[in-house]
Amino acid sequence: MKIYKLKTGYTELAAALLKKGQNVIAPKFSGRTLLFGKIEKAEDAVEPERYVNTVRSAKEFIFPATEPVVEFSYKNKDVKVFDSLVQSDEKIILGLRPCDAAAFTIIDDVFNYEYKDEFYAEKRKNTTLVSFSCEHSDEACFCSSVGLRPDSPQGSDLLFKKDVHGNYFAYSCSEKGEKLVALLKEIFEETTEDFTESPCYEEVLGHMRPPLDTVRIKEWLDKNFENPLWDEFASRCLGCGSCAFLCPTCHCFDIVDETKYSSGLRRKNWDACQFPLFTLHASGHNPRPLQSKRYRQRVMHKFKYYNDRFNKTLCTGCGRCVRACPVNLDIYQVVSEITKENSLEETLNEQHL
Amino acid sequence: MAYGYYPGCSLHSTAKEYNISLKAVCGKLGIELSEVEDWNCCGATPAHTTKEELGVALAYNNLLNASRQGLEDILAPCAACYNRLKNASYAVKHSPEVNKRMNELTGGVMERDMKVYNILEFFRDIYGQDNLKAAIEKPLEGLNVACYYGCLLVRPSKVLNFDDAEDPVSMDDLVRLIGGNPVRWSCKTECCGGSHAIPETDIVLELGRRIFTSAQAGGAEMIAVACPLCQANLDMRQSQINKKFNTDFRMPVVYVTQLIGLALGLSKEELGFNSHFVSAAELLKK
Amino acid sequence: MDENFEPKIAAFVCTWCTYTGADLAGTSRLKYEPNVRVLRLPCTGRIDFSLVIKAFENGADGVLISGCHPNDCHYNAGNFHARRRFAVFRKLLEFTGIDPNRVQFSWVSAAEGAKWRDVVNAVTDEIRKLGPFTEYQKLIGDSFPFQHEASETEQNSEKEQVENVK
Amino acid sequence: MARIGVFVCHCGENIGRTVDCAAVAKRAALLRDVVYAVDYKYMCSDPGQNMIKDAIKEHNLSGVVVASCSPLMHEKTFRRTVTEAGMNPFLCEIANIREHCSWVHEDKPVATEKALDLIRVMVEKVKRDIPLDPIRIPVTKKALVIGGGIAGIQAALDIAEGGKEVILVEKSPSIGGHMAQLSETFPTLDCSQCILTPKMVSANTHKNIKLYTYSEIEKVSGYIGNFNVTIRKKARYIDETLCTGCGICQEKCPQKKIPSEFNEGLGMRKAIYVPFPQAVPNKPVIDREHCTKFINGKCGLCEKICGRKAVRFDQTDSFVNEEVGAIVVATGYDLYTIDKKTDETLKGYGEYGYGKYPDVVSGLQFERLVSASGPTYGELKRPSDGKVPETIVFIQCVGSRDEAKGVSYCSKICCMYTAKHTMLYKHKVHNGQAFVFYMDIRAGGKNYDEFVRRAIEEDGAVYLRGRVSKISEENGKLIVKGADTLSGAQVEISADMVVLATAISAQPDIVPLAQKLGVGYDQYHFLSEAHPKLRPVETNSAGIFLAGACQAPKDIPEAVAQASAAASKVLGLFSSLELEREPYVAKVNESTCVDCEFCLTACPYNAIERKEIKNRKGEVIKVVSHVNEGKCQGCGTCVSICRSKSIDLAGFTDEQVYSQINALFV
Amino acid sequence: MSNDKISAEVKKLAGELLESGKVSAVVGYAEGTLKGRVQTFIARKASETEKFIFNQNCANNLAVYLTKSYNIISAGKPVAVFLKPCDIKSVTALIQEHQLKREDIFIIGLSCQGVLNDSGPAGKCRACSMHNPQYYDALIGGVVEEKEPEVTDPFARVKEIESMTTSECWEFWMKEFDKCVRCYACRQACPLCYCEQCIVDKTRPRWIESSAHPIGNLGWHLIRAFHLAGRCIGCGECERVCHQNIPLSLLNMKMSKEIFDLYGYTAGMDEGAKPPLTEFKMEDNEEFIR
Repeated sequence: MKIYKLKTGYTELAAALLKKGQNVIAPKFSGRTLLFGKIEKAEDAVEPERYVNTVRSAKEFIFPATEPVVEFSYKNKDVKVFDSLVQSDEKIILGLRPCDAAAFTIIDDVFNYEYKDEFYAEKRKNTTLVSFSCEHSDEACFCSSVGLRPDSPQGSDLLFKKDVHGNYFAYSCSEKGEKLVALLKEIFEETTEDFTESPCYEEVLGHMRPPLDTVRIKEWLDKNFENPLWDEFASRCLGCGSCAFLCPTCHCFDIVDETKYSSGLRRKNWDACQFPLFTLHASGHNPRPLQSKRYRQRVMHKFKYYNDRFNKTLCTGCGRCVRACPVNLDIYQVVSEITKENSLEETLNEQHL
Repeated sequence: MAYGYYPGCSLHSTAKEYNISLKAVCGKLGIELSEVEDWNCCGATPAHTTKEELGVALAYNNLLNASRQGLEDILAPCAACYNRLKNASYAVKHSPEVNKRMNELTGGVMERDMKVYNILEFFRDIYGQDNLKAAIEKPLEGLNVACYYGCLLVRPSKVLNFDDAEDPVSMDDLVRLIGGNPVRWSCKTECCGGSHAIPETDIVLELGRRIFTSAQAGGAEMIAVACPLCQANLDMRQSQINKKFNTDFRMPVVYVTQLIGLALGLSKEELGFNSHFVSAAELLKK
Repeated sequence: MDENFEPKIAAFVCTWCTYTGADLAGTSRLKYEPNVRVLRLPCTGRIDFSLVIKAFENGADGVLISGCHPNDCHYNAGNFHARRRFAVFRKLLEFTGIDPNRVQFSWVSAAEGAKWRDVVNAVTDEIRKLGPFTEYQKLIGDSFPFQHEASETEQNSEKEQVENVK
Repeated sequence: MARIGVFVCHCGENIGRTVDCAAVAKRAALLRDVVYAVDYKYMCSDPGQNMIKDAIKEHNLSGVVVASCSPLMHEKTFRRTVTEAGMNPFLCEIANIREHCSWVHEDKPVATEKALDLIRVMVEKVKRDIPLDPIRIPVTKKALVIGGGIAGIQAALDIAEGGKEVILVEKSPSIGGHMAQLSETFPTLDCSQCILTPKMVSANTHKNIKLYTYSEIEKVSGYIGNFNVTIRKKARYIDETLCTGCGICQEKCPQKKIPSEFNEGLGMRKAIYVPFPQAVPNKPVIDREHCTKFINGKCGLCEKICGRKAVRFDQTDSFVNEEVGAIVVATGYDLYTIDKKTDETLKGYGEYGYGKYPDVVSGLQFERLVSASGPTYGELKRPSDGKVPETIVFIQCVGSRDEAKGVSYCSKICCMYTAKHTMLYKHKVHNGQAFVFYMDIRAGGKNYDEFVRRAIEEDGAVYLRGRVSKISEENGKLIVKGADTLSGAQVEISADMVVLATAISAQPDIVPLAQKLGVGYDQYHFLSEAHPKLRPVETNSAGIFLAGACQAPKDIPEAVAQASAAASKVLGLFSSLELEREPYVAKVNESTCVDCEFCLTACPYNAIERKEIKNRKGEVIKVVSHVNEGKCQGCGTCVSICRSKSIDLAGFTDEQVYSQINALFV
Repeated sequence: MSNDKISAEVKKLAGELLESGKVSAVVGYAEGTLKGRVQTFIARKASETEKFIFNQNCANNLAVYLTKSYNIISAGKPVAVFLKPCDIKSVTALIQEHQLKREDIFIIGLSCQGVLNDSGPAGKCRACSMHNPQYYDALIGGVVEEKEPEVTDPFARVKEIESMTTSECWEFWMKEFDKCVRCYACRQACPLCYCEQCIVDKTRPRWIESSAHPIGNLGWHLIRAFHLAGRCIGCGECERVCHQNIPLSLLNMKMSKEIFDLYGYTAGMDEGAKPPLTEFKMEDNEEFIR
């Protein structure tokens, strides 16, 4: 891992990239909403010190909300199918938070499991992730509970940190990162200074919610597919897709065909396990007929199933679901309860023994 | 609130007993009349037979004056005045071109739609029959009256539209209300000869004869009118008719306001009964 | 604007009045603009506002809804319901930036063949003046980015085939 | 997979001239799911229909599109054709390339393109057609006839004779209607009551007829074959079962100054009365408004005197419900109100002095004056002084054909009855002279013109073509001033009596009834027939028929003819066990319906009901909307109102419309 | 009355209701995990009622939990629910649309001084002139004085959009709709979006594309707005829950304004009224009809 000092500020970095003709995606305001978007002018890119995180994660640039996968047409009794619609331009995502960068490393597993999702893979390959360590957190952040930190390098091609004077230092974590530094060599200089243990990030860490015990959580989940607690948690869930659609690691999708008279597209669309439609069978039967079962699925998937299969927790603690939930159904709070419950059970078990 | 009052020339001259009796009645009933300031001739028949536009403009100017004065409605006791004012109001309301032309001619724009009433309409719809009935002190005790409307009061029906043009009943109702007995007769809306009174006396005499004949056949003791011209033609020419046709009509022709006044307990003097050619005095002794 | 622009207009009409009125226009050999494609429904009451959205999504430049005059409805009241529905829906379209003149409404009775002709001509004219509904068509293009679009339309190739057959 | 056949008709030159039918067929063959397409000169001809039938079999077609004239023209024809080839009729659709294309466009390429578009859209529809079966609904074989005039009586008798039960409802105390008031009838001069009374009696005694007099329709619900009618029986204050019709009560009643409705105000009646001697039923009613007992509690003489104790002062209106399968409306007419001017739009004829001069009477009053059962027992005496009139002026078109003061239509019967009046007059007063002012003489009908000629030539009526401007009274005479436009002279006739042939107008209270029945009416409130030429007896509400002058002015033969026609329609309807209807009805998807009941509110036919879905234990687990197929007429308003798209309309389903829109512009 | 005092009152009342067995559950608010945010909370035991609070952060319209899919209402016993004056309009509308029976719920009416959102008083509250519940079974917080709303024209925002040109309107909305990811939080939070199967989830035919592309998004927002026309009572939940900050209330308000102007109808005021788009008057406006 090489370390480079950035000789300029953030805006100049964005400007330099644009000048080199790069396709730059960075947080910018769309009305009142901070979202990742294509940057036309460097000034539009909001400096990382001005935000905790974007409303939506960056996953949509690699796994879009809707994406054509197959095109078909009908002409004079002749049906044609075009099934390689992979479209991917090289792009740089700037201003990412470590939690969002890390998310890609988590879902890489599932998109490459058994079948390699070419739509995902191609974009992932063509995208350079440039993250900035967090200078602030808010009440919803809990990355430290899932093994991350405000300055975790997982997933980043280039990770920026700041020294006490406000200078940016880039940690190149991959070839793509190196390539980017090389492209902008006039504003980077290699250095040996290391900010891995920067006290500033320790302070951010200190303000975060206390870490969770993911092992205990999983232990409880292993045993409690059926538990009245699920009803208690989920009775107030409205069943919207806010949590899933904002989550950087939620990766479920639906396949729909959209047809015009003589042509059509098969599309891959985001889907959310909180929707009743998610599991509705053509027969009319729904194996997850109640919101409690759907909510259980969400927690199970994040803290157990994904762990069972890939040995990872499907959560980066970015806090988006906590912030967006209309009824403040806080996943951190839910798994904390689980941990308490688990301890209680253990205590009881011990007493029985 | 004061009602606008447009007396017109007749009520200041030949028909002054109409004016006197109306004012006396209004005074008794507490109806406040506010004479339209600077009123001019309504144009009567000569104006519009000369030029339609002139006929409308003369009347329109009066409406305009009244509206400037802040009045909302005008009582026009003379049938000809009523007819002309109502006609002007109708014309400007129904034709934007006429309206525009009138604004040009008179140099004024009317701010609101002026309502024009005749005496019958006034007591029926504005003052109200119930109110009038309540104020009656000396009902007419079955006086047989032929209610004579003449032509200008009810025609053209499209414009005036306050009573049936062919068989009007508003005066009959009024007379019945004040205790009189309106007789059934056929000449309610026949022509009295109108403005032929001077140039074509013969016609007027013949028309008058018919009216008197019918009234007499109907059992009338007097004729009630609401038009100065009708009153003049029938009252003034009655002796000539008698002479020419060798008849012996002695039928007082009185204004309906005079009858109302009597019913309200006003004296004959207060109501101008002294200025008729055919005196009603004998009849009213009863 | 393209001088030769010919608008595509979808017409949703009721069977009993407007469709019959349009039949009468035909029987009377009245001539009118060919831009309108009529879809027959039992009653204007059946015409859901979604049909209008769908017509736009399929490239219509304008929509015409037509049914029986008030009190003439074969079903007593369907047209009254439609009248309310579209009075409000037009306001929504306008609010979201869709020219409400792209959605026209008329009463054409079974006896009004000439009125049908006039309505079709007037509506065609008005939509023609408004020009192609490029805003909506851009949305269609953005949403359906056909890469392998059979570039020439079906009709063209049909023509070719017909030529070949000949 | 759909297998659609497209059949393009040239309609001779009608389509072929502007649409290249052959090219259209060739291109249609290339449309998705079209397996066969062909063009032919006349698809509706036998060979054309056979082509369709053969193709269905040969190509195993699953649906047929005929591109031809309007579906309103030949949809039935082609649906029958496909049925003959074993296909469900509702799998055949028509693309209208004649009325909507070839006849209205001139440019051949443009018309050809449009024709293909229309076909493509219908192919998309037919692919999604599902086989439907006509709906069968049971029929209650009992009819309701509203109105007991000659039309209603005739309809009731015909239906009853056909072996079906009839309920006859009449609002006045007796049946008979206006015909009972007439003295003689044109053109034969039969005595009106002589020919009517036997029919009235049969209507009362027929085993299949149930008579409700002094009754009105309160409420109507249901639909063809299955109407439910509530009838209000107004209180007669007489127990009809006890009353024998002896008439002693009427004789003794001290209230005797009440103008008789039957005599058009020319005679008086009592407060307890039978409207006329031949009334059916011959049972009196008490006129509550004029009865002393009701006014101040005194009297009660009738109650005391009635031997059967049939008088019931405490009686109230009662209601009966009747299930019927068809309804005949025969509510008749009223006379234009010349004197009352209740209606702002009718200006009246003040110059004729009707209501002022007692000797100016209406035609119907004249009928009473010359009727043997009238107030003068048939002796013609004028109302004012009982003098026999030596001169009568008849004025026609009083109100009719006069938009300024009356109505624009011709009342149709006045020319004839005025001629009749002049004859009746001449026959009664031999030295009398009748004058008739007329606009035109309209005497179309069997023996009608001959009848008018007779009035003029044999009975010496003087016909003056012109209008009357004024009637005045002078010395007990009526001075009629008018114009004789043929001679160009002003005429003045000194008459003893004037008879006004007033216009016929609709019943004043017909509108609420029409609304209860769901029957349309015109600007003059005459009820609307389904089609002026081809369905003159039907209304647009299935199962409801019209008879007599409620539809338009009619004379007796016409009214009777229409009544019999309505009766035969009813009997036709009753001849089948079940009714068949096009199956275009709405259907609810009970799994997604959430019972917001918007469709219930919006349905113009009250065809949507709440339905409870129960589990096996009988507990209600869900409430949904349910369409009553018998009531649903298939307008589809509910489909548009339903947010969750839980209702669909057979024949015009969401999927069909959706795919049709998709195929509109390609 | 202070927040603490009101919270104490609701705790007490909720406790009593559950204790006495008068209700089977109480739906209310509890302390949230984020500043300015509260949780919705359903208590079924008296012991849980300690959690209940009420303060200016209690923006959620709890009437949504009364719809059938939540299955909270079971036969026999009513469910108690905290409702602010505007939330009660939703209840009125739900009763009007046969989704709820009045006797199945026990309304804990809360007089309300307005709720807060991220940037201060919520927009709807600034134009609110109904601070006391229309009806209730128990009233918490006493009757407060009705005061003139700060914003006198509730449709001011709507009028701003109306004053823009057609193409400006189009641009404005396309930019807003572009952000939509079709999470349907707007639908799920709306008490009146109670359909078991939303039209957007229907596939045969698919009237609205479910994809988050411009056509799908425009279709969804038009249909959502129109399906609520004459029904939306203006609780503003759709806009509040939209994390993309799409001004959804504007569309609903526009519909309310038109329905009022055209038919004089205001939603949520009368449970016996016929919904305006299910009925008609002979004299309805038809200026737009040829």
